Amino acid sequence: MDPVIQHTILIGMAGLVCGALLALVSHYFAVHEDPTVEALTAALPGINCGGCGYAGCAAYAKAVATENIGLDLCKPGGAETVAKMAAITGRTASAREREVAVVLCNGSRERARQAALYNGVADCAAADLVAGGGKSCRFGCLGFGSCARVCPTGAIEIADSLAVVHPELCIGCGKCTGACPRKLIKLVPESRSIHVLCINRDRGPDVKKVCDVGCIGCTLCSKACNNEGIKMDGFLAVVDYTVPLNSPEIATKCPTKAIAVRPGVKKEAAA
Amino acid sequence: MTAIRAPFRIRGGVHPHDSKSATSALPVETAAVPPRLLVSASQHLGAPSKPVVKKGDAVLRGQVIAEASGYVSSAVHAPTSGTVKSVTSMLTATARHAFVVEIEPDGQDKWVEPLHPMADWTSAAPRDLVNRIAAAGIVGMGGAGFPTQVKLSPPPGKSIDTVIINGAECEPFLTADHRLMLEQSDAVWLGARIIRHILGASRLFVGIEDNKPDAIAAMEKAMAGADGETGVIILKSRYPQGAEKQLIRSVTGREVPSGGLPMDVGAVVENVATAAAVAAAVTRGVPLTERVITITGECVKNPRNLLARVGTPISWLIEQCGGLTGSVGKVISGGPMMGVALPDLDVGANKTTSGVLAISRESARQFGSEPCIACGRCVIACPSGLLPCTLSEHIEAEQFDDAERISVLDCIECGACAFECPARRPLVQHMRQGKQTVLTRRRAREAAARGKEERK
Amino acid sequence: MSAPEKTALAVSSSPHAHSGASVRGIMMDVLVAMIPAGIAAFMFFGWNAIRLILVCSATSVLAEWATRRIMKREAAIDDLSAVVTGVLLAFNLPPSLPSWMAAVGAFAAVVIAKQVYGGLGYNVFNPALVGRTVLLISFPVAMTTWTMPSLYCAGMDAVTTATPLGAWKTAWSAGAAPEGFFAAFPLSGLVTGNRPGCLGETSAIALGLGAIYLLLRRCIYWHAPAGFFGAVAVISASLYALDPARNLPPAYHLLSGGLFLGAFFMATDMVTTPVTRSGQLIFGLGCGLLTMVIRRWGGYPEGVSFSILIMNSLTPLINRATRPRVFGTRSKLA
Amino acid sequence: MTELVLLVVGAVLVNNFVLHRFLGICPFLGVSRDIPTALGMSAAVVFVVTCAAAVTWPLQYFVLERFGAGYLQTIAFILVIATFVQLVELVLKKAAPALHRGLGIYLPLITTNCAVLGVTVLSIKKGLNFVESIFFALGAALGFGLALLIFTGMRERIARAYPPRAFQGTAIALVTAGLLSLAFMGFAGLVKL
Repeated sequence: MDPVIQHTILIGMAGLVCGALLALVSHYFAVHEDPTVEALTAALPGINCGGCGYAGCAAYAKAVATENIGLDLCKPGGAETVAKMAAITGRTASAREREVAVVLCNGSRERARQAALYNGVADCAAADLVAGGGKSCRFGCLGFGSCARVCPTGAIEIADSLAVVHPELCIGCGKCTGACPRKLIKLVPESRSIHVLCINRDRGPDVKKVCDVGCIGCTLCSKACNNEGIKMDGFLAVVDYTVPLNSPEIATKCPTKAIAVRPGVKKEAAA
Repeated sequence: MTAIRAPFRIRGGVHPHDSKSATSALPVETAAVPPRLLVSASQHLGAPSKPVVKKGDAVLRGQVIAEASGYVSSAVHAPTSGTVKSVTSMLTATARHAFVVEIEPDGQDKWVEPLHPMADWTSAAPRDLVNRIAAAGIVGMGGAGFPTQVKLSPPPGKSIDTVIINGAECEPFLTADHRLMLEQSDAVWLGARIIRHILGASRLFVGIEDNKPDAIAAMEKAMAGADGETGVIILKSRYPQGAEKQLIRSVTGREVPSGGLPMDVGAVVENVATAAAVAAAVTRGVPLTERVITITGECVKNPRNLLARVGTPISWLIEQCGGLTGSVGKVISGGPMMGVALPDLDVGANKTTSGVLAISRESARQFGSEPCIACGRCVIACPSGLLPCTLSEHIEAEQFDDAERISVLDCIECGACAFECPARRPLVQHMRQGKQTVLTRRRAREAAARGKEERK
Repeated sequence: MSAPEKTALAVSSSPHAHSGASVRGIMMDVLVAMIPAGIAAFMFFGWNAIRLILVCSATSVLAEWATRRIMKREAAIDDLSAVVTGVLLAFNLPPSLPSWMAAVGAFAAVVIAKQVYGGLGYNVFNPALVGRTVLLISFPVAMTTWTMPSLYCAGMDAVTTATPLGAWKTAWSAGAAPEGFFAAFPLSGLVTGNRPGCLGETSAIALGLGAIYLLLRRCIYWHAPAGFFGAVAVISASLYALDPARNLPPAYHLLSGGLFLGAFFMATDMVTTPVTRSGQLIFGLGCGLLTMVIRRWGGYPEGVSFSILIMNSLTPLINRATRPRVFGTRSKLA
Repeated sequence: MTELVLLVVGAVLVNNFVLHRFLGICPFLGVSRDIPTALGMSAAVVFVVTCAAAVTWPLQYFVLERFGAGYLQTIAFILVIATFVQLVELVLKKAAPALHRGLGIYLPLITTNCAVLGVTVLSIKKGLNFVESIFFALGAALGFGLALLIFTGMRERIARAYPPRAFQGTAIALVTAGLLSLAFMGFAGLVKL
């Protein structure tokens, strides 16, 4: 026989033996995987931000496939992802409005007072443990950027010892809300543009002592909107994000300029 | 019975210069009542007390102004008679905010009502004694401020056989406990016996570091002829000898299990000042409204040991010592190793404030940001057997799971590591950050697990 | 909050006291500890010693300064670590090495072994040893050309010779016992340093003095050197007992080569050795074992530098394995 | 017996496949993130390499050479190695899913791993007998495992290092690997083969 043919048969035989062996093993060691999980994982954005409360996109996909979890938990994915996932699972779901983070403090280095010189770790959680990093206001932003460090999209900028979210970059995963030791960061519907940038619950005079732009509880804003949209909670004005608030001029009412108008990504009307 | 050397030594530890000579020979002087008292409603570990007075109320000394708001909580009493000026959230001597009752003394210093002295405590039921202690608002006066009545009520199943009175005072500079043992050794001893009686313990020791021979002698004298297994235990002067777990090990050889409490090894530790307060509360019916505070440091003109009312502003205390001199860098509430740097001096002293320390800008420890050079000195210094250098690197890199794996939660924040660190790394701050983050994450994990359970 | 704030107070985490130790202080102690060996080097090898020490430390400092500048990071030469690296490297070089080669070694030590990792504290390998090894591999002839020591610089004409370990190994690879070995290298010469070898490694007595200083200053602990010497002593004694003709007596293994320099000054380098004392002991034992393996069976006559470098690479694993028992736990394997 | 020990020692220390022959660099750099994964990878390599040697040796001498098909060595060897890797993967996926996930893409990559092919080809080239070739493969795999383990330890440390930007990531890992290989040159001449 021609050696070439002989060798071809030889290698072919070897290949056949190996293939058979593999087939046998794969039969006995087969692992069953749910195809929907894979499809769902593919439908998710895959940035593993953890904003849904699960350890990454795959984990959320698995939860959706097996535990009847809501389809609208993926914030970065938005409506598109919800639609895709609904198609895969055959369930119906509607997307929530996309949310973006906002830092409820406007007390930068010039506007808020510093009680003492802080010397230590440049991290908010660490500084908060040491006399609040020397910052007079016990509610305010420490400005060491712990939130910026966890942000997967780099949407948080630290300017003048104050964290500011760039809403156009924010994907609403909410990682920063957990990173802030002072719980200053809140997720709000992206269409909203009016925010009370202060969470200081002390009385007006005490707020005045520590910060120029804090909420002093004067109630002018809540009165201006008839308690709709902005409500008083003790000595603090709080925006009610469930109620529409369309009057940017309300910001001008605030004597300390604690209310900010920040154009949202989408127009209010689109919400 | 004679004083004996502690059978065990602490692991690791450091030997800072003790700097106690400025005040160790000065008798405790009673400070006048200041024109304004700032009494915190959160002077203890656990749930903050609930203020029960409001602006304009007249209060008498010993009147409850904030009551305990849970099992691990403690009452707060008016330190003198006067008028409540305000009840607001303010900075306290722990450099944290809490509700503070501001009192303007009327100068009468009138006690609230007939007090109830107890003539014969030896036949009293332990439960009654514990209630008296709870009513007197006594907390651990060594620094942590754990409510004493909780410590004295071990849950069923835990039997306490050893009571240790902590007179180690291993923090440099502080001499409050030292002077108390010298001047009120009988009160300390009385309180110690009351505590032993409450717990039904057989053994009662007073642990004192060997750099205070006069205190050892005074306590021995007070304890002469005592019954049962009692004695002064002379401890080797080494920081942190006075840390609770380390003290228990030095005296009994038992190690409190990781994550456990002293009662898990049948021991209870109380500070000497706490013992004296217990004696006063039981035999005289007096609530805790004053304590000995050492005001010292290179920037205090005339360092003193003062018996001051709880709530006395730190700034006023310093004034009583001639004020500050030189370039003040830092004012610390407590000792230099575990004390808290104060951003503001207008804060009231707490029941746990054992000292006020003003140090110059030159000696105020500056933390650097140099990398770890792995010298291993922190490992040798750590009394808990941790690797502070590695932990700090993990925490700096935000690898909290790794930090948890190598036992960051076992850190007692004594500061021995940072004291030794040649790179001046802020090790203790890293540990505190790490501990807090690990605990927060653990709670979040548990909450998530519970949530999952519920969904199922 | 109404305090008149005359001066802003500082707030920082406890502790507020410090021992006063600093990285610079430690490096200073190491430099002081190297003075006796430096004097010995000058006595036995004359101006060559000064030349190499100066070239190496100057290049190290310059390289450190330049790289920090290029990396746009804070200059760190005032911590003196570059000087220590330079002097240690010089101690590890044969006296006749050309200056430019020494400079190459110092550059490799500071830039490749240290600054590329981010500087002092981040390096994995001992910089001086990396410098030496790079030179040994790159310039094998120059790095193994030894000169006879001449006390007090008498007779500056360098006589090429061999180190004790080199002579022993060369002879045995040729298959015969070296003639007159013990007459050529009396033990007294090994103790004082009057023998051929690297600049700073020859004088056991001077290195010992420096080591005592470092031990007293708590800059080094006894564990790593003890392990190193112990392992070398035990292994060499066993080998000698098995075959006295073929193996050097233990005293020669302990006193010749770079063992004193390595054990006291490089196996104790803080950054690249374990942080626990038990780990340091293991580190030393491993160094001793590897040194003896390379000396006895390897191609190189001397294995101290290689063994320390290899153990450097094992340091993270040793650290992991020798974590102390945490207070209140039963076993460290918890 | 002594020769077998020397063979193993030589393959582990002197002619270490990673540090001296620079084979298997891909998993060396890829799977050195944490110690459990590195150990798993090492175990997988030990298994695959040893089995590959055990199968390729008879394949070479009893099949390929008998039929005069020695020129097909590379193809035949890759076939056998690929089969074994698939086998290991299937088993791991079932028996140790966590390890399987940890190894990720690197397990299938052993298929085309030059270290495995290198070992088998080298042992034929050296003219080793069957037992020798198995020990040689074992030594080579252990050497790979040793290097991987050491490197993983260092990797965890250099992960916290602060190199200049240009050196961050793989660059600093390669520098470290180079220095490690420099250190291992000390073993040169230890075993003369």
